Amino acid sequence: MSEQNLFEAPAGWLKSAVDALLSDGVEVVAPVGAEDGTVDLAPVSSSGAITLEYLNVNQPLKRLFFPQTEVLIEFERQDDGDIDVKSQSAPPEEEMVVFGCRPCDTAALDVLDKVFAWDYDDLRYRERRERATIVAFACTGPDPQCFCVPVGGSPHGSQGSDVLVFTRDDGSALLEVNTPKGEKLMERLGAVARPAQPDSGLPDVPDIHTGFDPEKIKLWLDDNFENEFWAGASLMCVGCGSCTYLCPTCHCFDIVDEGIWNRGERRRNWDSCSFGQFTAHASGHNPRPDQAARYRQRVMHKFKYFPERFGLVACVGCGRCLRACGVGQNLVSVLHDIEKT
Amino acid sequence: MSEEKPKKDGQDKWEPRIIAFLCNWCSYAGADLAGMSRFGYPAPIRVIKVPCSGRVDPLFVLRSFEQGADMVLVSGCHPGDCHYTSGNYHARRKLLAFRELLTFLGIDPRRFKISWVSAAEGGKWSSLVAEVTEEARALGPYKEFPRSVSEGVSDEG
Amino acid sequence: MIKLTINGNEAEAAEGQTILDVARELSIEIPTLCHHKAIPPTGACRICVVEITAGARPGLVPACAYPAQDGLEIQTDSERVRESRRMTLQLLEARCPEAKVIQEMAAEYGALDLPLERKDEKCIMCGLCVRVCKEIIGPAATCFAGRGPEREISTPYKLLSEVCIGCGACAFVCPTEAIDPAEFCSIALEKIPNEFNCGLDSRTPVYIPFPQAVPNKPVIDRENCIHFRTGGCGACKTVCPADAIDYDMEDKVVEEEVGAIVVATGYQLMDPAVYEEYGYGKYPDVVTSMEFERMVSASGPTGGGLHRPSNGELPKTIVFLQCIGSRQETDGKPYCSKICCMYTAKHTILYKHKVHDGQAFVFYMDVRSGGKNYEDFVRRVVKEKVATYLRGRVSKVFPRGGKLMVRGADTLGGGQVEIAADMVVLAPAVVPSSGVQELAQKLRIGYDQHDFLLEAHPKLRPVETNTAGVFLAGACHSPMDIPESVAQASAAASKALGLVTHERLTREPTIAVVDELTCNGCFECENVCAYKAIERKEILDKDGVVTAVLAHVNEGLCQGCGACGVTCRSKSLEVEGFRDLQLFSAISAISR
Amino acid sequence: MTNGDSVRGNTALTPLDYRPAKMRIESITDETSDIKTFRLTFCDQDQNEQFEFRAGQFGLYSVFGSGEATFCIASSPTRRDYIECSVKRVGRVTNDLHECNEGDIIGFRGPYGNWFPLDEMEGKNLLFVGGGIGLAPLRSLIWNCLDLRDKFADILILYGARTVADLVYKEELKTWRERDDVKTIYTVDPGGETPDWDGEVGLVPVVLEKENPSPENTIVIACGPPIMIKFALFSMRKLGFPFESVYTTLENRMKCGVGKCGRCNVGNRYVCKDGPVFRYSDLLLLPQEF
Amino acid sequence: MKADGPATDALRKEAADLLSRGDVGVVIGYGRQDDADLAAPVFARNAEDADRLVFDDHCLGNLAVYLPRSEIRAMGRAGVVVKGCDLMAVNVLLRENVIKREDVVLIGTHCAGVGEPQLEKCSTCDVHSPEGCDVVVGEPVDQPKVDEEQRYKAAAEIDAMSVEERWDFWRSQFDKCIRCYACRQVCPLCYCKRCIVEKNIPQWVATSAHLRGSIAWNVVRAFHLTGRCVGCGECERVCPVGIPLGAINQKMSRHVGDSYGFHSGLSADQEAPFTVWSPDDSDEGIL
Repeated sequence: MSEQNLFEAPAGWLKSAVDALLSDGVEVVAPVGAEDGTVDLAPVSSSGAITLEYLNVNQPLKRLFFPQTEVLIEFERQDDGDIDVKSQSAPPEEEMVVFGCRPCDTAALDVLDKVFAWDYDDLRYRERRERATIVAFACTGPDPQCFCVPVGGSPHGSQGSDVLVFTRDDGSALLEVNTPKGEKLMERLGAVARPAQPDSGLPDVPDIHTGFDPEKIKLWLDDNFENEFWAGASLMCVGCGSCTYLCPTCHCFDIVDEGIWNRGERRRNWDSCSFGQFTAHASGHNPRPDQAARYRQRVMHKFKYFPERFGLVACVGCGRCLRACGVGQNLVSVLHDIEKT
Repeated sequence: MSEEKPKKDGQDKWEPRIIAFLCNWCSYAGADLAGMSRFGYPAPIRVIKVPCSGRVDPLFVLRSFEQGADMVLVSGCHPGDCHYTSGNYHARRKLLAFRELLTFLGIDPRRFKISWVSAAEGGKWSSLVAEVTEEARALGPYKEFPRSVSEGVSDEG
Repeated sequence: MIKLTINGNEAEAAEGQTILDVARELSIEIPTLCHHKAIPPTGACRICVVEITAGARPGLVPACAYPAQDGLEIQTDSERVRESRRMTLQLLEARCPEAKVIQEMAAEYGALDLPLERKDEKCIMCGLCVRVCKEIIGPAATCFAGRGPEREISTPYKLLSEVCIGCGACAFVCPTEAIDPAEFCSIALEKIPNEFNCGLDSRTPVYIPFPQAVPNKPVIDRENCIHFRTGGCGACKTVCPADAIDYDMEDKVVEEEVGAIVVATGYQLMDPAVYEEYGYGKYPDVVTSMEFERMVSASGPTGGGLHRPSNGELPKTIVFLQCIGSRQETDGKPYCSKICCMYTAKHTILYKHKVHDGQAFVFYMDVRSGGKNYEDFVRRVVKEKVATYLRGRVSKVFPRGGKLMVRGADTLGGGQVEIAADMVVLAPAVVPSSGVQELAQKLRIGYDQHDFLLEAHPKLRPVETNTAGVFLAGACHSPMDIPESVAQASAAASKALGLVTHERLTREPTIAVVDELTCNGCFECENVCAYKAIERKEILDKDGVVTAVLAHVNEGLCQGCGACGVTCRSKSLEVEGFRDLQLFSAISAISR
Repeated sequence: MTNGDSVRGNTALTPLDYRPAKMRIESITDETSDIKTFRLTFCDQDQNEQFEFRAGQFGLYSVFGSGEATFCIASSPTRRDYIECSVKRVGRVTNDLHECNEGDIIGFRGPYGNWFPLDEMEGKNLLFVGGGIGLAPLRSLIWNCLDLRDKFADILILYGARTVADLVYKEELKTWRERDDVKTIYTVDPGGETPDWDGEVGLVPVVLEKENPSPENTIVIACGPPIMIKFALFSMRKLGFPFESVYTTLENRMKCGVGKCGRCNVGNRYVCKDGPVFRYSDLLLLPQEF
Repeated sequence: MKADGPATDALRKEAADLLSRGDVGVVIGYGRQDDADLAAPVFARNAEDADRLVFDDHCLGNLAVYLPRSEIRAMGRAGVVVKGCDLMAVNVLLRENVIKREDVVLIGTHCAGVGEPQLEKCSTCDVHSPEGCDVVVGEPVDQPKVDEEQRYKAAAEIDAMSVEERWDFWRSQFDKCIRCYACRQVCPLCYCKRCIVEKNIPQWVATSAHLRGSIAWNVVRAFHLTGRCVGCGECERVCPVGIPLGAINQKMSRHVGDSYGFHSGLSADQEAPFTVWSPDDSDEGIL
């Protein structure tokens, strides 16, 4: 990390940066608005498509590296009975720069990095991560559902991002470089951003009101695998996968084969521990037979098992699970309830 | 499968793939009769026999498209003639509603045919197949529909 | 126990039995006229006299009234007895030459040369009618009136009887058919048309439906029965020696669990009155083939006598019209009724037997005589000029001068023909019995557009239906003649036996099965199933508490159409042989 | 090498692209009405030579077009020319595997997971307790031990199934019984015997208690249906076996086999990584979610 | 409608009575959580819990979805708060033998419409006052005449497009689908023990979230609800990616309405349109 890690960029810098990168043949992914008002990260072919009006992108950052569905291998049965098996080709060679994700989502990459590279190194995930430089935008207006701070993050958290951008009201921005990848990007964007004065202060961190203590929660979880609490807390949960699919750290997946008579592909698809069939054996036995067990697994995994195994809480407080839940299931209330017990 | 690929016998004309579900008692017998009576009909039709048109699940239609069908035909006994007394009446309600749904979703209803062909209607079968095959040829390959194995295209969603 | 001898045969009799009773037990016939078992004997007619030769004072005694006594020796047919009867009969013959029974008896006893002047009555004044009415039925509507030669049976003051209930018991017991309550009963007594004889004659309210009925037992027609109408009468009960009449019996719905059902509902004839041109229903001498059949039947309403219904004369010219409603695409039945050609040929022969010098004509479209020896039969009719066959249709039948003019085309002979007929016989189309549609729906078997029941397969399963265990026999399936019906019935019977004589049923393997792990128990399959093969199965826990009610397929009923599986959203019902996986694979394979 | 790499590489960061090695079905043995044993060899000769695994490890076998399924390797690591797996027909992949013929090509990823503690077992008495198709992982270990017979003290194999027809590896059961250096007890559940059955009749735990083996210097390896394991452990406690010397295997559903898909987790353990072999005393510390 | 209005008071009293009498083991109702827009379900087990119940225009969800759940059944007889629209779903559950009438106590609420702004479905609601409940709380509201065109507006807009336009429209919608099955899970009528997508022998519906899989899923979902959907609109409301599922349901409801005169949910003893037939059904479009 070089001394100089702060850069100053004038209003309109994003447009210039994106155009510059695009003209270099770099794939640019940035927030794009849809008709229904949602904003999501998507590859852009010009800076014009980019929007900056959002609290957070609707779908989590993880899908750029761990797509919802991807081909792992392709196979074709030959006339002689042999089977031709091919790995699905690696992601494109060219770089990718991701603009506009929030610090909570980048923090979630730490969780994913751990899982996809412990013991066995998931090639596809790693290749996608390697080609991407992540330019996160610091959060200015968290909403009541946001709770990154109690889980160790911050609206200004730099965890997981190569460059963190603090946008000022006038459109100019302060860019904080956190990694060598970020440095490389800034070199490339020399024309867009210049080194900032050492006294350029960072903006104030906005308040996050929600508070709880993951340590205390873990202590309770340690002792309460069996507790009536779970049945009560999970009653309203209808067992859909929207919280897990929108969660930036959830990473469960399924592997399925699809195809026609002689050809097919093996795919990796997101899966969810909320689904009733997730752990069901072919015999009919299901280690997690009810929604209570499944909801418990979700909380336990994020706040107990994952910290025990990998040393960090598998929740970044993005609040998507609260916002997306169709029946009003609220993880933070549940955690509050746990803390109060 | 690429529809444009030349056929193995060297014939380079594209032919539609039409999957037909025929009830055992009427339409299949009708097709049989067409054969026995030496009525010719175009080759692209591929027949799957089912006990009754009432056995045809809309899933079959969907799956056929996924597997590469350019047209799907379901054929059963004429109303009132069902071997199982009412299977074709059930089929009629379900399949017409299903077609309504497909149409609403922009899946070209011309690619999903329903017909009644009795065991005695070898001639009707023959002319029906000729007619729908001609239509399928005119419609061309159903490229829009996402097939089970895409031709080299990754379809990450 | 009383011991006696009749005509040298030793016999035993119970206390209270008469000589007549004992003789009848020994099958020794003693003629009687005024005796009826329901009414205490009076010995009025003196026909039943027998001779006591020993054991009591010898002499002639009425067998119907004389009690059996120990040691009696009796001759029932001695010269003395016969002489006595002959004399009695001469007297009766003189009085009642009209009574058939007297005529017959008198002939048997040589009592026909009369020294006396004949009267022309029927009544022998035995008084059975009076006694039955008074002693058994009760109203005493009739009585003896007058004295001496003026004596007669009559209602009081010869008025219409207010007390007569019209039961007809008097007529029933009358040995000479001399009394008819319709003549004096104040209640209008309508004749009940005899259905079996196409209404050509009448029957009593208690009757045996038709000769050779199975079981050959009488039934009571409640609607017409006097007992059920008035509460009175009860004559049949009184007279029935087996005490078989029970007015309190109710119709019962009998439920039987059966392994097989054979449908043999037969056929009926289409009503030819819809074709006005033939004048059926308008001109009495236009009859249907069925009516003709009854007329010429020895057991029929006319005892085999063929008469014109209009005037009772012998029909000297008769015209048979074929295909009345059959093979008529537009206003009838498109099919051939199959049996008419043959029975009409038969009818012409029967006609010739009855009317030797008669002339028969047959209007036909084609003669269809497929069947063993059938063609020979028709040939014979034509060759031997039993009937004149005219190929063509009849356009009109109309009366002229006491005859029926039959105007039709003779397409072979050319031109129009007009025949002055005494009688016209129509061969209406064979149609299924009415109500067969309901029955078919109840049995869940198919029927065609003419309501003939559908076989499971026209070639391979001709007597089976789509519903397992239901078989067809006879004309309910299609018009067919007797040999064919018998063949089909035999086939149906053996199919049914094949089904019920095995401990296990054999069925097509392609039936639906339920996956109980995933069945939701919504029972939409139940509604869809045309065969009611979906049953509700209760799933019990170990304490016997019902935890779920799931679909279950009755393997004997399921025909494997698969409609249930399509209706099942959780795909918990699949038809073996056409399982989802099989069709899924078929779609993949066929898409190569 | 296959994705699982060798046992030695198990702790290294091994690249993973989920591509299975192709294996040819050499032979198929019908074990019961719904269990078949497949003998497989790598299509690539190099892989055949390099492939190593240890008893207890598993692999992901795939029928192309149908998917992957997890089974233990049922053959012994000491038999190096092939691997075997025994498969019960329960779901989509196993169904399609049962439809395969000799000569067909299937996929294999592995070996994955941990293994039975052969080092710890050296010099000890071994008690194998198996039920039903649970004999498959034991079979790998049993042959492994028998091939290295000198290293172990007494060996007792207690194996049971519901009925005689449900016993797997019938030929091998015979071979083991005929050996002098192994004691075998075979049993079927009451009612499951045939007229010519000469083994025991009774549930495995009952037969175990009747046999009353000494816990002294003994390692127990128990594999079978959960209900059998539960009662067998209960019996072992009665007989005085410490849970530290009892090993069993877990068979949670898994998709990746390499600690990522999140399906086999029991508490903070991954059955695919920390298992499938578990010391029973350790298992008791985990949430009872398997 | 205010949370502390008369409906809430009556509801609490009714629920407390039912619970304290032991008539029910649970009352499923709505409760407020902080100041969230959505009133989340409350499962009141005793009279004290009943005070957490509210009824106001935040009560969007259809609580009938909980009735088939084994956890709820295990609590015994269940009281459930139903708006008119929710009651229609209960009727279908009764018809399909999922629940028994004697196992539920239906606490109806007069409802003039919910949501801020009011949900689209409320403008075409025929059942502001539910009929056939065990008790109905709240102030009766006028039942305005429903504009029939309005009823099927969403579907009609799409119907007006050409086939190609519709295809483009739906393709872009289904492309968004993440296969979270929130639409299924929140649907009171999607109670299958095993959903068709979870059946893998054979796998009719690809589980992958690619266009093909998502078309199959959405087609099958819509078809399985044809003739059953009561138009509660929950599927569309909870869809995290905003697919207009209601329009599809509307279209199919209109189809069975127009073709067979069938309107789902009006009573518990209707015959589902796909389980019956008439020889007079239309043959239109059949060759």
